[in-house]
Amino acid sequence: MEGDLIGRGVELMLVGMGTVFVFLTLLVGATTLMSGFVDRYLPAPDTTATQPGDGPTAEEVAAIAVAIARHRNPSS
Amino acid sequence: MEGDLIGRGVELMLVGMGTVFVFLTLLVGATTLMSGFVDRYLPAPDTTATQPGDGPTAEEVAAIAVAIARHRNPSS
Amino acid sequence: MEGDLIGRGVELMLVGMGTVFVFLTLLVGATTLMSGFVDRYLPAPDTTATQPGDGPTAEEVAAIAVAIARHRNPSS
Amino acid sequence: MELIEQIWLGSGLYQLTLGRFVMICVGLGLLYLGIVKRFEPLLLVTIGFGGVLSNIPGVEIATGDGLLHLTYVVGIETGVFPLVIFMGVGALTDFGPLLANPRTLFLGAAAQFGIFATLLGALGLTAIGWMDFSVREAAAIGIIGGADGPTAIYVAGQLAPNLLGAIAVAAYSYMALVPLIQPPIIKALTSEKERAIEMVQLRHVSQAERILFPLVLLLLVALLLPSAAPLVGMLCFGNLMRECGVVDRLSETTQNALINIVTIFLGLAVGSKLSAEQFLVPSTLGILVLGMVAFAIGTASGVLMGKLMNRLSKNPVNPVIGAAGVSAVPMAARVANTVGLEANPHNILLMHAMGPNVAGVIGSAVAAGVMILFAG
Amino acid sequence: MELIEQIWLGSGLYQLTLGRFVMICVGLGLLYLGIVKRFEPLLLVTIGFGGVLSNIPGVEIATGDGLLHLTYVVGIETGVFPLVIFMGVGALTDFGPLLANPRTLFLGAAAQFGIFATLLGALGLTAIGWMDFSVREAAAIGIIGGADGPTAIYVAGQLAPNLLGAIAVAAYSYMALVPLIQPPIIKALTSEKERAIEMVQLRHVSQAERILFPLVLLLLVALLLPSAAPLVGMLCFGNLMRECGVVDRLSETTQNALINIVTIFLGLAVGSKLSAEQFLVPSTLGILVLGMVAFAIGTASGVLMGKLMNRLSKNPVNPVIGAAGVSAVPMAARVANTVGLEANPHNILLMHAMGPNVAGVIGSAVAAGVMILFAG
Amino acid sequence: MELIEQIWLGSGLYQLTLGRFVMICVGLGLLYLGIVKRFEPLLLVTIGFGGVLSNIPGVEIATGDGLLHLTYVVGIETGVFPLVIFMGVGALTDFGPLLANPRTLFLGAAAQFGIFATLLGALGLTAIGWMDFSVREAAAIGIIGGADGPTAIYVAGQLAPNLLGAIAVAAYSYMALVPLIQPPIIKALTSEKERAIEMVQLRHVSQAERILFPLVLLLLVALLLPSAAPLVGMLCFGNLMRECGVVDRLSETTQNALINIVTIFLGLAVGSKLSAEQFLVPSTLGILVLGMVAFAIGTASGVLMGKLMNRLSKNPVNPVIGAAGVSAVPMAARVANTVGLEANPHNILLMHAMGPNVAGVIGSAVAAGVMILFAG
Ligand code: NA
Ligand code: NA
Ligand code: NA
Repeated sequence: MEGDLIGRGVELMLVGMGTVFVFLTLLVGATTLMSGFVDRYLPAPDTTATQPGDGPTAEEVAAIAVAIARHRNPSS
Repeated sequence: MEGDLIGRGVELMLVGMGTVFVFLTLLVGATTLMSGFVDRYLPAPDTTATQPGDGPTAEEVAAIAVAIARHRNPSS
Repeated sequence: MEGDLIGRGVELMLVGMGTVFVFLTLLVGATTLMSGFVDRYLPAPDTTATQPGDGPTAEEVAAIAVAIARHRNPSS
Repeated sequence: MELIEQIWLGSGLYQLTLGRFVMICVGLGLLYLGIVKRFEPLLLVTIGFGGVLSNIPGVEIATGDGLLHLTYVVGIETGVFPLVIFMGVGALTDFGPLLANPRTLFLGAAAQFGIFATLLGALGLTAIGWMDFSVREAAAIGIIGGADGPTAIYVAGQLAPNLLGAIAVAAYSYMALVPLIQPPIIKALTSEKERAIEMVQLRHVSQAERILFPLVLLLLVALLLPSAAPLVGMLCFGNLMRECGVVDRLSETTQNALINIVTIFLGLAVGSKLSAEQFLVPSTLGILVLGMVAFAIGTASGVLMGKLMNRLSKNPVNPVIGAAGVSAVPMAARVANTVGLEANPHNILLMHAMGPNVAGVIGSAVAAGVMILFAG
Repeated sequence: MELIEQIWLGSGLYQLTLGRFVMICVGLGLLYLGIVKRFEPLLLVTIGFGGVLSNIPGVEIATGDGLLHLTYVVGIETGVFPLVIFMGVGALTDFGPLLANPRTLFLGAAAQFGIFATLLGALGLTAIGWMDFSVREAAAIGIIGGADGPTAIYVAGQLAPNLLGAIAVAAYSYMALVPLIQPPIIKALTSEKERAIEMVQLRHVSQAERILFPLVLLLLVALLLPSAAPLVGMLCFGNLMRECGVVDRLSETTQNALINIVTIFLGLAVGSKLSAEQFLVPSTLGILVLGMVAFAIGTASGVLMGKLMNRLSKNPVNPVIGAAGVSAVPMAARVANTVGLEANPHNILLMHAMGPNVAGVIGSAVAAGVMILFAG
Repeated sequence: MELIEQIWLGSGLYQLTLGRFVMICVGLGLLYLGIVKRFEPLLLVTIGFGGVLSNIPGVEIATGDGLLHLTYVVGIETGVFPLVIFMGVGALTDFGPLLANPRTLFLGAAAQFGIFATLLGALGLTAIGWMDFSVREAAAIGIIGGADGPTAIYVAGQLAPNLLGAIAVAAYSYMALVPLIQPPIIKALTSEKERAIEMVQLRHVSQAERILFPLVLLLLVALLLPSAAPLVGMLCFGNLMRECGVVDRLSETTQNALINIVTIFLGLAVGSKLSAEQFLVPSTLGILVLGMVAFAIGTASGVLMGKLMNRLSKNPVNPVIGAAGVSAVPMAARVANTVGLEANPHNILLMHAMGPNVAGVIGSAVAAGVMILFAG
């Protein structure tokens, strides 16, 4: 009974630690692949996602803000 | 049966769209009446509600803040 | 019956008000004792708790922030 | 057509009752007081709007699966909302003036007499047959005299949920009316000379005292009156976060996003108790009258205790600050300051009045504990 | 070893089905649209991620005691999340342009024709046997044409929870696609000369009007169409907090922390309805097609009403602003502005288009009330 | 009088037991550690105060309808609070250093050995009869070695709610003690020369990598270990909101108001498990000892893996950064930096140590998934 418990513990330790290592090893691989993919196909320095796409540009936002401000307070 | 479903749909469309129009027409009327009422009886340029009533004035708030600050740190 | 209700009310009033007074009197005493204790044993002007203990100093935080900023944007 | 009849039968015009119409007007009246008169707007605007919503006929809002009823069940029946608000009050409260002069706690104690006198009054009205309040209900009504919204809502939610709407409305309305109610009472009970008394500057309070005070208060409540521990405990927790200096991000969120979110839903949930069926009953009138009496008695007993302390103390005590003992933070302290300035233009009583003012918060939480212990 | 077999049997690789794989790709596709294409990112990122999580095999996330299922039960089945979002929308909405020109409400009314035409279309597809929608489901699908996310989610949660995922995805996707869908329709129905029409500057709107408008709107709903009162009521409450000027701290929290927190959990909860079993069914395709039709019809009827108003009115009305009546705030108003600028570089229609734009929000909430009354 | 007897019978003085007294002192001790010693104050202050509240005799706070018990049921039994905190951790975490050098994930993996060794230790203590832990309980205790508060609370809530208080207290206490526990272990296992090793500057990481990483991680978990998906999924969701750049308002609220609110109630709810009945049992002592052992073994195995990597890698690896693999973000990375500086004043290891540090968060979430799969 006690031996069983220890045995179960050892088994859990080995399989558990093994799973953690296998998982993180695969994650190292996947991350490296992903970085390589990005480096090759999405090389632009951060512009892919930080350039405004369909959203309004800063100028548009400013123009809208001014228009709204004028509307709310036409004397200004 | 199919005719019934279409009939029900047509009926819902007509009554529903009618309700939306009647409601928003009444809202146009109510809003116009309200604006006329405000224009006649509450004409002050925004002062009715933005003037401090029973609340503390800015000076009072400042005085209180100074008093509290002095109390917490009498050396200043 | 009515007399009972009034009697119960008077009793509640006396005991309730008494409890409030006893409690707040004890709180006056406890607070005074606590202030005396602080005055005697923890006299440092606010430094006991406002001085950084095990946490990072402002310089450490600044250094860390700079290191992170450099890492994220090495051209700067 | 059948559908048009359905619209008509479902419309508010068809289903409106006089009671609901009256209560919608009451709700609009509370909005008027909050927005135009600026009486306790954070609560009167949210309660008032909730009251209007709750009386719209033909739709579940304050009943069944309606949002306001769900909010009431989740937030008020459980006591969660008033307790979280009390935590926020703790995070917003500076106990420094009280710590500099702990004897102002006596003023906070005396002002609670309004609570117990009103309890007696409510039972008296029942005894003479004008009203029909149980002891639990009378206790919940009395708490209006504590001039502390979350405490009143918490106690009413525990002892008399059916009266919660009227009690909350009365509590917040009278808290808002403090600048009108208190000055005549103060002036009737004091002489010009007393009101002109200047008090000695408060001593500096160290951070260690500020940190230890909520713990001392909590331990005293734990030992003597555990039934007050939920309320007082949350107050102390909020205050400890504020003063301990190591969890500023929690304290900041408690003072802003958290208390604001809970205030919105607390107000709407209280508004859900302004339905015609629950509010338009004779007891509401009794509650409004008794609440006013509670405020007046609380103010008077605070002032009288101030006069007594002025006689017994070696340092002068301006009795005007006793009126701040009803709590209604910080309105009552500001009123005391104004009344003091009228009598003596050099007399800045504000910080002196903040002591009894926050003592009143503790006092009414203790009184709430007494009520829950005896009547609960 | 037994444990290794347990890992393998518990793994996603072993349990993955084609349907779940497809839905994970759909979720990633929504993330792509939200992040790279910037289509309604606040909702598509949260819904898309929720969709990915919900289709992970072998773990309770969108079912049982999983976080996303709990969130769905607490927030969407009860209607709490869309109603709170609507309160936030009210706190973020400036009704000024509508108040300056209330007749733009007619444009907001006309654009709701898309809703009812789609309802008819859904029933028609059922009648010819291509789909199998009940009246309740058809009503919920029609609301996609309202171009208003929280309204669509609220109605779908009430009338057709099984279709909620597809309806929400369609509503937000088409709202995001407004810049692609609307211009060709507008141009097909108007001449260059009409699109170039300049409108007279909007008058100034006082604060009293701004404060009274949500109350007028609420009372009208209460009298005529109480079934729309939960949605419209929360919109009005948010807007009243915004405009009344005395509860700025509540309004500020509503516009920021509160609406952001609820948006995160609303998105995840909607994502929990993107499970393969519920989403990969023939009706989803029907919903996506019908939703697109609803948008197109709504846009067209708004524009046609604009043309009519231009003929009947003494002040010129640029029919392009009618397209903004579908709501999709503020995207549709911005599209109208862009189309107007193309025809006439001096033509700033933005504020004129904001009137029908916010009118469309009210219009679709009213249409939602009609649907709930008739089909609920 | 009867009422005075009622006060006395209801008082804490009358009802206090030795156990409750001891636990109130423990709660005050945690407050002392948090406030004066500044050990993990966000959690120790809230847990400590909750512990004091929970042991007040004669009132329902941590039981029945009390606020802390309700909070526990709603937030911890469901797993909602730790998962939301993990989302906030994701929104606060910069995976850049890990992406710049993914092999540091091996260090994060090695440090999890503390978890499994402790599991074995707990079962060993049971085998020799000193303790009586089931496999589920042993698994929950082992997670303390993950040095990650929300992960430990999540796992304990799932596998061993009766031990939750002791496990949470141990986890946060030892995380706070990292600056005392780790340096001697690091120095015992490394030579001065090894600790002086300088590492090559980390490369720049693009935004596309930062956006794709949480998705890659989530998909890998989905395919291989779905039982870790709730924890890892929320971490990835928070991180995606942070990095995607299109939902900054959601990310900002997650990093502030949301995580702060949940931290307050998480702390109070954990505190509700510090009642004398549940905490003052022999197993608590075992948990405290085993947790300390878990930390030490985790630190040692991280350092040893660092030494191995230094031998096998062409770029030099300072083994000191292996100690950061236990997580305890960012304390453990800061400790590694300090130890490195002692050996070589030009050696800034901080960013290099952040890689294993955040890898440790992923590693212990994966280990948690393993535990839930096998023991759950
Ligand atoms: Na009071
Ligand atoms: Na609309
Ligand atoms: Na870890």
